[in-house]
Amino acid sequence: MVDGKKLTAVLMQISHKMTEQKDYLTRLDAAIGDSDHGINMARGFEAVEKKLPSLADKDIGTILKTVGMTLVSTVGGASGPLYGSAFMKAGVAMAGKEDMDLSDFLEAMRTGVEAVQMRGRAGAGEKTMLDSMLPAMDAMEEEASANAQIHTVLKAGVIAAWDGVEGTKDMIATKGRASYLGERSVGHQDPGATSFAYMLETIASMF
Amino acid sequence: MVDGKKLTAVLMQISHKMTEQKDYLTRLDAAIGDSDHGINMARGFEAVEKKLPSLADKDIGTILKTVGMTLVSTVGGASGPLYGSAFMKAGVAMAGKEDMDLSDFLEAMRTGVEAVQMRGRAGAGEKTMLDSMLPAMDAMEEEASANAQIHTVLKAGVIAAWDGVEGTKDMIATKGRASYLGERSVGHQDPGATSFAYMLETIASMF
Amino acid sequence: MKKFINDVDLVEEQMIQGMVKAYPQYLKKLDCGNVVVRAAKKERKVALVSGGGSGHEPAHGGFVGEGMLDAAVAGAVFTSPTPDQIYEAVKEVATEAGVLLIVKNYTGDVMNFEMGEEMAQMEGIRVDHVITNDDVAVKDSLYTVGRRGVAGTVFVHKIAGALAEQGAALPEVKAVALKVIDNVRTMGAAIAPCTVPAAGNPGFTLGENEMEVGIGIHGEPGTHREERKTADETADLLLDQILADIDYAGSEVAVMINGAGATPLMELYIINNHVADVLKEKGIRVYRTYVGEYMTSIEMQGFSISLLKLDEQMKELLDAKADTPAWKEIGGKTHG
Amino acid sequence: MKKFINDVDLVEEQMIQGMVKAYPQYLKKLDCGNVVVRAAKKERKVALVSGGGSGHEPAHGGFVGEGMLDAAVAGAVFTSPTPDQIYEAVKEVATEAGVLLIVKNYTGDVMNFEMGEEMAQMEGIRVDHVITNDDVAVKDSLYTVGRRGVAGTVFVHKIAGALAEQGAALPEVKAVALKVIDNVRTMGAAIAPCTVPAAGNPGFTLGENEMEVGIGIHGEPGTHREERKTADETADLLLDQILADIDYAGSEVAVMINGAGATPLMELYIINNHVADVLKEKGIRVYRTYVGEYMTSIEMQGFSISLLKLDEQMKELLDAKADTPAWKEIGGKTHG
Ligand SMILES: Nc1ncnc2c1ncn2[C@@H]1O[C@H](COP(=O)(O)OP(=O)(O)O)[C@@H](O)[C@H]1O
Ligand SMILES: Nc1ncnc2c1ncn2[C@@H]1O[C@H](COP(=O)(O)OP(=O)(O)O)[C@@H](O)[C@H]1O
Ligand SMILES: [Mg+2]
Ligand SMILES: [Mg+2]
Ligand SMILES: [Mg+2]
Ligand SMILES: [Mg+2]
Repeated sequence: MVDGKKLTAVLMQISHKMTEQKDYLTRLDAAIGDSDHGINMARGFEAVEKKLPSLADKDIGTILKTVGMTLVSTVGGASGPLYGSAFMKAGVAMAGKEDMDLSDFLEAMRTGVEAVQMRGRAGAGEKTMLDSMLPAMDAMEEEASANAQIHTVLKAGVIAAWDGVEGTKDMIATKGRASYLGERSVGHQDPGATSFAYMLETIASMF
Repeated sequence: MVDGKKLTAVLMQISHKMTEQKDYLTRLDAAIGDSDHGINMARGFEAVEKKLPSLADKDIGTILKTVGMTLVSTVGGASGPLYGSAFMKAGVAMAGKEDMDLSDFLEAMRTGVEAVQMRGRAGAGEKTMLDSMLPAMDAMEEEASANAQIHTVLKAGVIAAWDGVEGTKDMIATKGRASYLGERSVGHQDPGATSFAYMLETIASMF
Repeated sequence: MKKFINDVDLVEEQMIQGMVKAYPQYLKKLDCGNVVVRAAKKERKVALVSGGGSGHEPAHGGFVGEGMLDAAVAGAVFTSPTPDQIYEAVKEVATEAGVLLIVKNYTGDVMNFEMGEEMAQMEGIRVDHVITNDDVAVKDSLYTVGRRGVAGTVFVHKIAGALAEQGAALPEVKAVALKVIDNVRTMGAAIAPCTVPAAGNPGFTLGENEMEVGIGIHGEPGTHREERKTADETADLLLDQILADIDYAGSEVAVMINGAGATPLMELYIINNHVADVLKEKGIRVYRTYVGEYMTSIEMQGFSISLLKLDEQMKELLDAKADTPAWKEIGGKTHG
Repeated sequence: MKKFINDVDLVEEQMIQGMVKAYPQYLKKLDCGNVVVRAAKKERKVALVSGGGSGHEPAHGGFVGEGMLDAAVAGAVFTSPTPDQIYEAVKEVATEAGVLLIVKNYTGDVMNFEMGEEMAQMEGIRVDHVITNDDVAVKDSLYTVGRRGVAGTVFVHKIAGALAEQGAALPEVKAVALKVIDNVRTMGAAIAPCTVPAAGNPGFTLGENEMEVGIGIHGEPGTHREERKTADETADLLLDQILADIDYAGSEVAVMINGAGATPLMELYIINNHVADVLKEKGIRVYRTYVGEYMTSIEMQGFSISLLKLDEQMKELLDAKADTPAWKEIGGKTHG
């Protein structure tokens, strides 16, 4: 289903999406954070983009691990270690694989989301990227267990991710920088949850 | 003509005028200086005002010297030593006098203006207070030599002073802080020339 | 956005370069990113490493030198540095006595320094860390990530740095760092925001009569907004919360009035005039006062007040010799 | 006008009080107005007295202490102090070795210091003065009052202060002050004005794409206005005029990048990055660089560059021990 070439193509599109949404994500972060989430993500994926040409013929595990390490070493802030760990751990789960099928993809994703939970010591409802990641995972796994096609699975994930993003508006942040605002964080959507929804949306658009 | 009581009454009115024109003089100074001429003059004459009650029964020389010393020790900047020296030297010229007639008044004034010239090492046409002082002096002395009444003499002085103020607009400053602006000082009226015109106008209004 | 810069993407790099070129007698830059270390490595002492996002100048590079830090790691503006940068810094300054990381409590900083520490430990380097959290604007509770580390962090650099310079062992240096952390509290307010160069717009906007209270040091809005007050009233507001947090009664303190970047010294002195009066009235003795820019937020117009409750050890270490670009103490003699 | 103040009429007094309360180990305030002297009078040396309007913090009070000034006299914001204040300062610090006044070249400052000097001389005190005039923005000519004294004045405080501390006689101290004045040149630019508190409005206004070039230190407009440029281009503009004024070729210099009050250190470092490169390219060796706030204009957003051409004596005195609130040198050893 997905080989190294396809995966690097998807990553390229994600990078473009991050650059495209850089200002928007930064504006979201200005409201409840420190005005840098879009800048951070764009910087990280720009670095990833530079590595992609040399990765297309590598196995899935290597590609994901390299992406993770690149994000860790270029993004900084909270999102760097979180997204970085997610890709790195997903890479470990896919070590040696030349090809990913749907269940591999879901396993990689789940491993990545768990890595975010571990690294950030956060759970659902804390107004973080997990609030789009977790519902998206659940929705995708549910569709997959009903034997849906990849396209349908991803579509369900995207819808759940954006619902999750919408849901962050009502939450009081208790993790990350937005938590310092307390009640003042209510009414604003979480930048990290938003960047994840864009990522998944980009993936879905390619299947 | 003018005894200590009258002189202190005149000085009280000058003080009120400086407070009234404080913001205007400061705005003039903002354009070509450092936004403080009105503040400086108001501060100085406020201090003078506090001393006036105890001065009304003193001789003219003592009153003028005290005003000068008070201005020197409270105004600072360029205008403090200049107006201060003017009053101090005028006081020396009037030493011991219980009463001033018109010629005394003109002598005191001329002495004061000369003190400004000496202290500031400036002459006519340099866009300073001298550009209202010097024409006013000349006009008053001319009227006086034609045996005009004090009221007429002062009126001529006031007209010449304001003409002089108007004239400073066309001048390039070559003395004081405005000189740093070079050609940029053209088009703006000199704050010190303006404060002097207000002073003389206040004096004239009381005769 | 009116700034004296050349290119928003070159801000951090040119800033660090400009700092190192200004102070070659103190500083050296590593090739791998914005890491600044002492011009001459000091062996046989615990090495202190700190850092965080850029935008806090003179922190943290300005505190690298004798009696304070051994290395400072700078991320992008207001963004924690990355683990590999932190690892490179640690590797460069590490001695057999070990390395202590001084980390401000932010999710990003904590995670990145944690990962950097793990990388160094994997190389067999002895590393430990402390996390500063002096900001009383943020309530410490089970449901938050705890208080932020702000300007009080600089007292940790100074005091732990002095003890490390004397040759104390890692556990002792860590212990004194933790003692400072336990005894320092800070709170800040701002009347005008700052602009992250790459973002181009200020993080928030304020009306003529508004101020943000409980600001952090990353240009983020504070815990709440209220009507602007006089200098004295604003200082009271902050002092009240600081003094309510730990018991300073009868103690001796160090005071830091820290400018956020665009607040003139004139205003900081006016604030200190009142802070000194209030402390005197409350019977809290001021041992030392530091007024100036220590931990800024680019060009934010604001300030913070820090109070450090002192004991004899901290007093001595505070006055010990320091020779860095941004904090110097003659040492050797005690004033007054 | 958004400032942390209490009352526009109390700004100067509360500022000086706050400064003295912050640094009682260095400073003492006289009762007669805003005069600050060393906490402990130093006998048997030439006493240095400087000052000017308030609004230049840390100048001048911040430079009072060992190795620099003995007294600083502060007038109202941007207004020269009065002769009697200057006289009181001189009287307080005078020793049999005499007193040197360091005066910046402004009509008001010169006249007031002149009168204060006359008053002190009438009391039999030995007093002399030097007038600083480092600003190359203003052309020195028969038809003007000459160049202004700006940030370079602080080098005079440091170098003459160090020589005076060593016990040199008045003519020697004056001679070295004049040597610094002869060899230092400065120029500045601003992208946002400042507001004199009692005036309530800024001295000028600037559009998003404008800057004032050739500014003084009293919030006044510069010699001209032009389109805003990058940090590097602005630095070039100023450097060009400085380098054209005296011949620095092949010499060793001290560089001061002085912030006007609201310019963050980040930007000052970025400016220094370029200044250092240009000087290197021109073969002018940088002996020391000082980046920070030395002579400000309240909250003006701007900076100035000063270049002091050094000889061996000035180098040694620049590095000599200084212990003041705003300039400290460890002394005793030379770096690098
Ligand atoms: N503990 C955490 N767990 C999961 N996600 C987190 C956590 N803390 C922060 N985040 C996410 O990180 C995003 C902010 O990332 P970014 O702005 O790049 O970093 P920083 O907050 O350090 O400036 C938040 O919007 C949130 O989604
Ligand atoms: N050398 C001089 N001779 C006469 N008047 C002068 C001289 N220099 C300045 N002035 C006057 O002083 C005025 C400015 O006074 P003020 O603003 O109070 O002092 P400063 O310039 O020190 O801020 C100018 O408008 C000018 O009229
Ligand atoms: Mg952020
Ligand atoms: Mg003026
Ligand atoms: Mg950040
Ligand atoms: Mg003035």
